[in-house]
Amino acid sequence: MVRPPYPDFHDSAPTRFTRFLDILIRFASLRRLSVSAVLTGVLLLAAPAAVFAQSGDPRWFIEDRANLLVIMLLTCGAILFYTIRATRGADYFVRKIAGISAIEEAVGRATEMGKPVLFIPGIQDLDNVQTVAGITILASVARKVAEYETQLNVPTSRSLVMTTARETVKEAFLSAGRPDLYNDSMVYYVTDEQFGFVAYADGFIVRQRPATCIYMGAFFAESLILAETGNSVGAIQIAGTAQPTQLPFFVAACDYTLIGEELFAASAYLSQEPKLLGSLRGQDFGKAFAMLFILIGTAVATISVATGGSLSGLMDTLNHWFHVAAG
Amino acid sequence: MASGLAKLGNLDRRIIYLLIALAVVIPLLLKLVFPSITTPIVQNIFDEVEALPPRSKVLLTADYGPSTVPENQPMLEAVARHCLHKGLRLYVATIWATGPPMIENMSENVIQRDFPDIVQGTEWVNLGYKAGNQGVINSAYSDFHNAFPTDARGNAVGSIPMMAEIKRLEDFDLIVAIGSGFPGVKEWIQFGGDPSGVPVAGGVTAVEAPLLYPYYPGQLLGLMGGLQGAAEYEAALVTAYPQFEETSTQAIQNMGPQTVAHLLIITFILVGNIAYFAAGREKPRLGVNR
Amino acid sequence: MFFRIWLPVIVTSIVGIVLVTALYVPHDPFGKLNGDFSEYFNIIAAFAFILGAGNLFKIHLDKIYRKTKGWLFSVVTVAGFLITLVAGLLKLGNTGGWEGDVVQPGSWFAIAYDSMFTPLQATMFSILAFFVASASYRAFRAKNTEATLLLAAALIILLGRTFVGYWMTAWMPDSLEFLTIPALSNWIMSVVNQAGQRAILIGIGLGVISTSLKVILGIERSYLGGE
Amino acid sequence: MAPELVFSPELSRQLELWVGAFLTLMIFSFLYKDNPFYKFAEHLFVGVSAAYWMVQGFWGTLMPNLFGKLYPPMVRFAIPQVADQPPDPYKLIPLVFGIFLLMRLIPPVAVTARLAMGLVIGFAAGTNLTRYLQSDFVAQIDHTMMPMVAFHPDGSFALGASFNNLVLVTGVLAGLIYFFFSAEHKGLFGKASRYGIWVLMVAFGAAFGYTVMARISLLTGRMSFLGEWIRSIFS
Repeated sequence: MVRPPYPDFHDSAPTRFTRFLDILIRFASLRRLSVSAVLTGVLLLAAPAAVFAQSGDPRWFIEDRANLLVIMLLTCGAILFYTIRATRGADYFVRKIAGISAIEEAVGRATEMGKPVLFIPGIQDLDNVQTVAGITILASVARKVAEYETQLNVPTSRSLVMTTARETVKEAFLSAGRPDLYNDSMVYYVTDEQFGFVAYADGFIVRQRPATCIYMGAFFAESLILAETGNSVGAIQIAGTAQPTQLPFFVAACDYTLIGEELFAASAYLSQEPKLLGSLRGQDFGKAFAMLFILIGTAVATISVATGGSLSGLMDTLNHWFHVAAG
Repeated sequence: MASGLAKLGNLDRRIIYLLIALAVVIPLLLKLVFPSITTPIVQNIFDEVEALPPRSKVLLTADYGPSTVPENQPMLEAVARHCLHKGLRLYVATIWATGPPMIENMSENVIQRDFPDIVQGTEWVNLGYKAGNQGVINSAYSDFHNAFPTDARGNAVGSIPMMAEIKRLEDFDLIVAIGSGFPGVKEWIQFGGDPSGVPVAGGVTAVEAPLLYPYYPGQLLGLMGGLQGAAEYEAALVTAYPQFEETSTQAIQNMGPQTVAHLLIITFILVGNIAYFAAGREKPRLGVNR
Repeated sequence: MFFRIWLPVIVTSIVGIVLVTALYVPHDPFGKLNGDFSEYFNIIAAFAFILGAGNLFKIHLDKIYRKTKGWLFSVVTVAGFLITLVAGLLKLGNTGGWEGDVVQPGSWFAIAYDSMFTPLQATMFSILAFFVASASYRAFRAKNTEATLLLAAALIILLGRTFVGYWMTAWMPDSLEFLTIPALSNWIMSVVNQAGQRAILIGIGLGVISTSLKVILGIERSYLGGE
Repeated sequence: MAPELVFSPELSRQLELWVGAFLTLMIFSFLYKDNPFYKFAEHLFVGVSAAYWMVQGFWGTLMPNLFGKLYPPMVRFAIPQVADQPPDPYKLIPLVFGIFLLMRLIPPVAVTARLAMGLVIGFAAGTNLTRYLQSDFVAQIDHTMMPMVAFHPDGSFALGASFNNLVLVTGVLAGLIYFFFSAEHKGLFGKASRYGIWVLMVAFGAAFGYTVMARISLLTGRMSFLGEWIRSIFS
């Protein structure tokens, strides 16, 4: 079987041009070359670490940052602790998130109306945490879609996102017992260009009139265009993003919106994956830590001001603990 | 009556488009200008520049592209004009690929027009663009010459007289970051101001402004938000130095259409809601409640 | 498996751990590596531009070659790309010659930038003004308490950021100064907005810390795009 | 770089005006409906912007920071000022990784791009961890520890400032409670979380107002440009 020369492209029929390129490279057996190149790279990376001679900063530790180190060890330690506990079988509760319960209903509605479900996992690549969260949510949406035998459409703006999303959807259909319903054309790459992608998605919404639109991931200026167009065809819309500038548009124009951290929580909640649930618990520890010290700090500051400075020494200590020192 | 109002809710969007276009074009044609009043968050930046002794070193960044010129360019030009007028040394740089032409335009509008005698290399320098986003700030923090080895014209920074006193980021007296997204003012705070202790002032598009308020006044000296922020800085500048009234009122003038368009959008929201209530508030379409 | 997963994860961990350590230990090798890695990142970022352009070129050439629907538009993309690229790399028409600034006014590259890139990018964004207006009319409805709060805050800000805000409540006596629209809009921005943004910042900050930690320790590997 | 290739300032100014104006109108035509003119402009934009970033990356970073340091004489023709500096062989490292990244274009060896991705992601993770910890976590806690009562300089009680501090502190706390996932939002906790979502909604309203501002400013900019073009026709 001839491997498609570049699986990124949504219609991956090999062309003569790329087949030629492919053969050329195989001929030069660049594969073996690449292995040695990799090893060289690692050696090169390690090399400068061995160079101690440079005249630089003589300090081995910035004492003013000791507080920061303690806070970092505490938060990171908590995240790790809960992640490890969760992978070893500890069961962690995650509160109900309204938008999540709505998803099943929205998919059901699309089934009744005989119209497709549109899912957009944001417009950023996999190095953005929000995209990863979006794809995790896609997995459970796809499972619902397979159970209800509805149509699913997932246009993506990055080729890597497409590859990952395809695997995810395929797996979801398999686990729902309907691998026969899956086909690759459900998930496809459009373009990397922000507005090119939006122009496509807009056209899709207007022409296919999906009953349900789900937007989960990193969105920018296009959030408004998508939500507005979806609204104009009367689709049920559920959105989720941690992009604070775009939240107002989703909140106003969509039926349900996952706000900021809720997006990450939803992906943990839906996937029930231990490492996600555990680190979510660790993040909650961080929030509890922040709340506790805000409360203590505020109380001390209030008493200190109200009594004309009786606790100012304690306040200085607290401020010192949370002071971000310049290098 | 109620059904007429309800029908209003289905107005063709092209009529809305036309109205908004008119709301911008008509005030532009009539050259409508409203007074601008400087608020403390902008006045702080003005006062800081005002208080710096002559020959202080100010890093001014232009981290935006043509799409936000109407908001950002007046900020860049007003701050540059103010700094040069006060005899401060101005270092201009960008970490946006689209930034260099913005600096060129500033140089044309400010330096060539108002300060033709100023010498590049001793009083101002254009350090140009470097790729690498926040990484550039990070490396400028530890070694400025390493991050910016040449200026925009390819001169090695070692050969530029005014670069002699700049070794690390902390050698600057003030950073004024003008930006419109990532990387921008937030990154200059996180990677520049916070670790080095140099005060950072910002100028951002209106979209970004609310996100930066949490850093003010602790980590951010002051903030110009959107066209209004730019107009406020111009107002402060023109009040103190009336000789710039000819050249530095770009943003103040553009606030005319802005005001009319705001009023129109407010009307849209109100009329839209009246139509919505006239048609009878619909129940949420899904059973669950937030 | 080793090359696809573990080697990249090892590189990630080394770089990540060095950078975190450098925050506390400025001594070499950490101080130097901190600067070095930043510089490597900057250079690789420049290579990423080439990668993006290459990807684009590949997709559109393929469309042209196979004459898929709309292939003529792909010709436009490729032509625009090549013209700008050649003008910029060869510094065509640059009065400073090879040593001139690449965006030297009057050079072909600067003209391509000013006549094509600038109007296209700026107009694309300004189109959003129309969408904002249409959304204000059609989507921003006081559906419930939350939506009503959002709308009320938006209206006050919209008024407060223009002269009309001053004018509307200028008649108020000084004792009620805090109820004028500019004062209210300022209050929303610096008190309520600041509280909301700060809560979001702390939340997302923790999310980023936790994800970065998992990435550095190799627990989270989905960025590698499938194993 | 023959002199005849140089455009006169007047000609380049005219080109900017006319080409720019037509492209602006082509994009605006989308507001009526999708059409070939819009598609033309959109595709041109994609091509020109990709090339623009590539050129800036080349002249702004690769030449001075990579080749100019790896082997300075190589860039003598363009950056003569750095040509006499000593070469820095360590710059081979980013060069190799950069080439790895480009390998993604060539499927049989695309796997090496993962190494470059590893470095980029490692850098992003390392810097993000430390900076978000400092600026978005620790510093934000520090700035929220504020007294609930405030006094004027003359010693009298400042009602307004005290109220503001109260709203700010409780707003941050309630917002954090809303983002708390390990406990059911019931009873007092649920009430606090509801207050939290209200604070968030007001913040979003503020953000919405500002976004409207930004978009209108951009439209004003484009309209002024079209005005300039029309004036130039008649003058």
